[in-house]
Amino acid sequence: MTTFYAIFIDGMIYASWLFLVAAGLTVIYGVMRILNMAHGSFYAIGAYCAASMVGWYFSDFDGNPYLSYLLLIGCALVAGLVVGVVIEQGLLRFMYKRNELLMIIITYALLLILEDTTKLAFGVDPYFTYQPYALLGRSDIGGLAFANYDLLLVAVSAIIGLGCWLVLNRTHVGKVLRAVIHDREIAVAMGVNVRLMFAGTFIVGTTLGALAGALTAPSISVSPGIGVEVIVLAFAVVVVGGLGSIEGAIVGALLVGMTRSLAVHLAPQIELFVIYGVMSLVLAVRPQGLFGRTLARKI
Amino acid sequence: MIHIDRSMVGLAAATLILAAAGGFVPDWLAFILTLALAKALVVQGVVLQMRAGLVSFGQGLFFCVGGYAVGMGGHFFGINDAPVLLLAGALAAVALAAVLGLLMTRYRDIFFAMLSLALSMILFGVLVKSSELGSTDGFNVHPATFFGLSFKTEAYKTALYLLTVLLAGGGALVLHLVHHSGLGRMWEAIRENEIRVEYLGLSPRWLLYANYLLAAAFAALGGGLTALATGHIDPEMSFWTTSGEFVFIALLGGTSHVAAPMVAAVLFAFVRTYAIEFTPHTWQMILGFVLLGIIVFLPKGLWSLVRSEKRAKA
Amino acid sequence: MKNIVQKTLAVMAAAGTLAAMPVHAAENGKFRVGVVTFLSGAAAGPFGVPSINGAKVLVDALNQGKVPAPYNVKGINGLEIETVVIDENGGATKQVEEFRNLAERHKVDAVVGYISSGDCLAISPVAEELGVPTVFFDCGTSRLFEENKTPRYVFRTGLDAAIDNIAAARYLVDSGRKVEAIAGIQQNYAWGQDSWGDFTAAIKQLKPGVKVTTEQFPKIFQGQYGAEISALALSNPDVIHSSFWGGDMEALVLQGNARGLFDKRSAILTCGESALDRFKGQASNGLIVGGRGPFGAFAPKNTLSDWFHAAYMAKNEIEPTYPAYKMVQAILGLKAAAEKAAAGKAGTVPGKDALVGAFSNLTFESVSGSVNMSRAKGHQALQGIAYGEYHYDAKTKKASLKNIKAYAGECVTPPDGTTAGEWIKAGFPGAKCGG
Amino acid sequence: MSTPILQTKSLCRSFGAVTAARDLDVTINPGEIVGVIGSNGAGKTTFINMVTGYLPPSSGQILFEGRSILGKPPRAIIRMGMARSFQVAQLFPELTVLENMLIALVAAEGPRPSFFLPMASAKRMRQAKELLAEFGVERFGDSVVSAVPQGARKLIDIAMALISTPRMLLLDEPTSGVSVEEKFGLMDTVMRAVRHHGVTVLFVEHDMEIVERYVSRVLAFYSGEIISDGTPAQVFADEKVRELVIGHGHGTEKKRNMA
Repeated sequence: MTTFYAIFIDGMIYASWLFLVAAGLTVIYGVMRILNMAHGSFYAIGAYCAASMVGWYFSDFDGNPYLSYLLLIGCALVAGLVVGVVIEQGLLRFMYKRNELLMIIITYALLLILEDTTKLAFGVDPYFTYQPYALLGRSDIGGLAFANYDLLLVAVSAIIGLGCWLVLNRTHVGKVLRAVIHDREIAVAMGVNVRLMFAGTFIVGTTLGALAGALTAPSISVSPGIGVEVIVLAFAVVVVGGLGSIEGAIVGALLVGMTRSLAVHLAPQIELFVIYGVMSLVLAVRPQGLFGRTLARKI
Repeated sequence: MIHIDRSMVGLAAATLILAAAGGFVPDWLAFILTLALAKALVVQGVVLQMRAGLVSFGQGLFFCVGGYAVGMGGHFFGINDAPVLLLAGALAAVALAAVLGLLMTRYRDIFFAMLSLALSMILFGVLVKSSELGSTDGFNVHPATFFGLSFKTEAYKTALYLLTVLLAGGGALVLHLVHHSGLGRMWEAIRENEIRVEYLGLSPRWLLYANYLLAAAFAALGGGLTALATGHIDPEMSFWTTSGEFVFIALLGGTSHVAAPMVAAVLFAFVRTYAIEFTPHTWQMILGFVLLGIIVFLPKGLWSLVRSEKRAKA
Repeated sequence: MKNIVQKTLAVMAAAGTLAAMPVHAAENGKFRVGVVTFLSGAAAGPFGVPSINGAKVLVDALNQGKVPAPYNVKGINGLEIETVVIDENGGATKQVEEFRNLAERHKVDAVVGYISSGDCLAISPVAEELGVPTVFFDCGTSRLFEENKTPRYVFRTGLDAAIDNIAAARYLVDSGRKVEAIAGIQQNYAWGQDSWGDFTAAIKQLKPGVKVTTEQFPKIFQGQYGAEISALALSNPDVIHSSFWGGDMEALVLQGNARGLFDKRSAILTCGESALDRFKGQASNGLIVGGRGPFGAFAPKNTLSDWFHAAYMAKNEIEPTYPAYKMVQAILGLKAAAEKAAAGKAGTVPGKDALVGAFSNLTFESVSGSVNMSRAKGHQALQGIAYGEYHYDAKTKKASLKNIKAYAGECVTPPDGTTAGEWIKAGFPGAKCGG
Repeated sequence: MSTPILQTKSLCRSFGAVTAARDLDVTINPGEIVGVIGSNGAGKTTFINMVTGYLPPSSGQILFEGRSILGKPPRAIIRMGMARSFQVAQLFPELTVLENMLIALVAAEGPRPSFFLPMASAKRMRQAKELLAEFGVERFGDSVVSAVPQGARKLIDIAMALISTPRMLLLDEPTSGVSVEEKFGLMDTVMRAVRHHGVTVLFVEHDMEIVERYVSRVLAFYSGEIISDGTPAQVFADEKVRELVIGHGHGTEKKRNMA
């Protein structure tokens, strides 16, 4: 029975983390049709900024420890904004006419560049900024202890998911965005400022990536290479759910998270294959992902 | 029926020059060229797919199959002849591709890229789990013979270099024919407009299936040669970053000529080696800028330099 | 057609010019050493960078003649040491390529390096083929000398990973802990799989009837261990063993500690030492950590280690961890061997054969005490290893090790001619464990 | 009486709530030149798409020369002797016009092209050039398709369809996107070629002038149904047609992209 609880809660926690990591990726793809390989680098930059600032706050300040959460989120927002603006304005906006596959390669080049840039900026020593993680203590659920920070992450993740959905489906901006998603040319004809929409979307996407990194930073040791590790995971989630769909990312994250949790508890030997297995299975049955749309070509 | 054109004569000449150079160049250079040309074979396959409009982020799958076939042939089956091992690798890859191709030919664009990535990562997972095959550490490949002849250290490297040059050159010649054949041009037609190809009475899936199998065979050959050259194989061959490198080189060269992947692979090897040497901490960044530069300034790859020159003259 | 021929020639010419450029005369009056370690990727922070920093501190001091005796001769045999640093990241194929560059283009006199076991296995035959004296400072695979049975140019001054796990099993049993049910969490690659195999085999020998409750193999660099921690906790073992290293290990300790995983049971981390100063209060007191030999916090106090500790702290303002000590040990071994081979002819580079001849079966002083190259036909260092308990003092904010127990090399190392696996299964025949 | 070349029986197709074809019974005999008229969304293109296997009908029968083609993919139907052109010319935009023709010639030779014999054989080059000349577009031979004017693209599209020597050709708005000055010239060229090859033709057209001038029979579509079938004079005189189809401002100027 406890195992059952554990599978569920562990699955939820992992799924919420996966969603955090994948949200920015799917938003950018949905609107801009860019499968952003550099997404992991935004995650890493967010994690590094947050870890270094929070580490500095705790070592050089004696302030209220709870303020560190604000710092954490603040860092992510600033980092995401700066990186997003620089990359969008400095590079991507000149590339929007290029084909979808070439955009993957462009962002692959970005990934290579950002990996080393992060290393130059933050060094290779790990940042171990545990305070925000340890501060919240733990709760006992069904005889098993869970870190409150992780449980809180589930809520944060749900809020972000809901937020994205509401913006897309219940606001004017969302309506315009959906028009852009549906048909870029018609949207332009209708007077939508697509360039502005793209810039905004990209910045929101990078900020979501940085936020995921910042929120993860307190529970890990932030070191080189963390960005590369999350890319493929995020890809898997997004592809399973359907590229560019927020609902898809939520469902994809839940599916991958729960399956992995099941594997860890019941068959740890197959854990390594779970993610790719789920991805291949879903694609084999439903090539466009669970929530993806197929567009029949008009002739 | 087969018309011998300037490219073919040029390729044959270049192959002979490279082969002859084997006697003069220092060992380390011969080794870099061996690895680069082996890689070029894999990239030929990636280019083959790109000409049909598909980008694979999982060509490492067949590269790895070729490498492991060579390693396992020596370790478990007592086969030690390089040509036999390479052939076995290519056959194994084609057999695997024949199965996977049934699935893969249903996909295009990003879905093809992602599914190919997933499949190669599954092989990676299987190999990591196989402790008999050394898990992530992999294992060393037995020195091979060449058509029954065995060579000592120096001569061995030269023999391998020659074999690689001949396979890379011969492979390029064959592909040159393929690219200009009815089938080869039909792949381009699919990239341009699949629906039209269907309405010309052909099956795009069948055409792409042939493409997938051929690309797999080339990747396996490259993998086998790489395994023989480095004397070691590990699951990294199937990791997605390895496949990413192949795509990188393919873009570097461009898809317009079969010589492009070879030039690009050699150039890539040098850029990387010197980047690692002069800036050991930021070599990836240099590769990143090179890639961006190519995309921005030479969208059709390095070979477009040659092409545009030719057009200007004409 | 002209284009292709021209292109081929141009590329080859360019390659030739580039190639000619960095090759200085090999006899420039310096002793050239290739140093290969992780400068990027996940292994850079915990291993690569401490080791390269250690190398820098030592090489600078050696070149200035500032290292205490017996290493007070300038450089190596009076020759200034020149290093060529290469990033180990990028896989074994690339490393073989770079090794050939080091040997044939840079014409190095020796190579020191390699953390990854896969890289060591791939490099070993190439080093033998090219005849380059090569010192592996860290990689721990048992297969190194099982596959290279007659080593000539390949040496390893670091310890076989089997030793870590045999000693870990001994420490657990010797400290009188409850060891009836054990669980493991290892990174899912060769290192983790081998470590767990050796550890379970050893503990079953020492404590027959021990039960394995769960074995978790998460993907390397996963970073999130929520489900694994639940599974470990639910299986309720007496002991948790992990060979995690680097960021993964730190994340596991942090996440496990936050959930009380280590509260009621013993836990042993074979690579725990490298994060000693980062854990702070996040690792529970009593956590057993190892340092892969008598390195880092386990290093004995002697002139050399005191000097190194101070010099490293002065330059890097952080405690040197075990990878730094291991790198230094490898370079010191190389220096000792080269100087012995030169046989008093100061200012010359000894022949490669003389160098490796002098290196085999050499006993040299190191930051970890005396090192005896007495295994694998004189090519593998025989050294002891120690484990201890982590303790953190919240007042001084300092971490320290308690209940350190050291095991002599003869106690935990399989004799030549038998593999670690066979030796463990046979019940450690011939082990000399003293007291 | 000879077997009709194309016959559909109670052909139906709907997209969600929209009905694009309702109980279509069409019979076309060899040698006929049939025009299909109807406002946008009347189901004309859907009809062509179903008949050539691109869209499966919801129900009904399609017979080509008496044989059912239901469930067959377009490539199989093409090989049976039917061909089509497209509203927006479906060519290979980054290849030259000549290469486009050569590819079609290779395809016409069989479903498994050679992997080593060059596509541009002397024989095919000659055939391709002849065809381009027949359609009056030989001057574009070496241009890349994307650089060729609309009218020429439509001609090339039709020329490619004819390479497979079909017995029936379906033309989807051959003059859409073509300037007023060009359209009659284009249609003259097409019709000359069609008669030369002895092909039965069904073509969808918005332009009543064109229909009147070239066809022997007209089908008028409205909302998925055929409301009139007869000679041009009969159909154009039909009250319903005048009201629902022709009176509807059937202009090409109000072009919308309807599938």
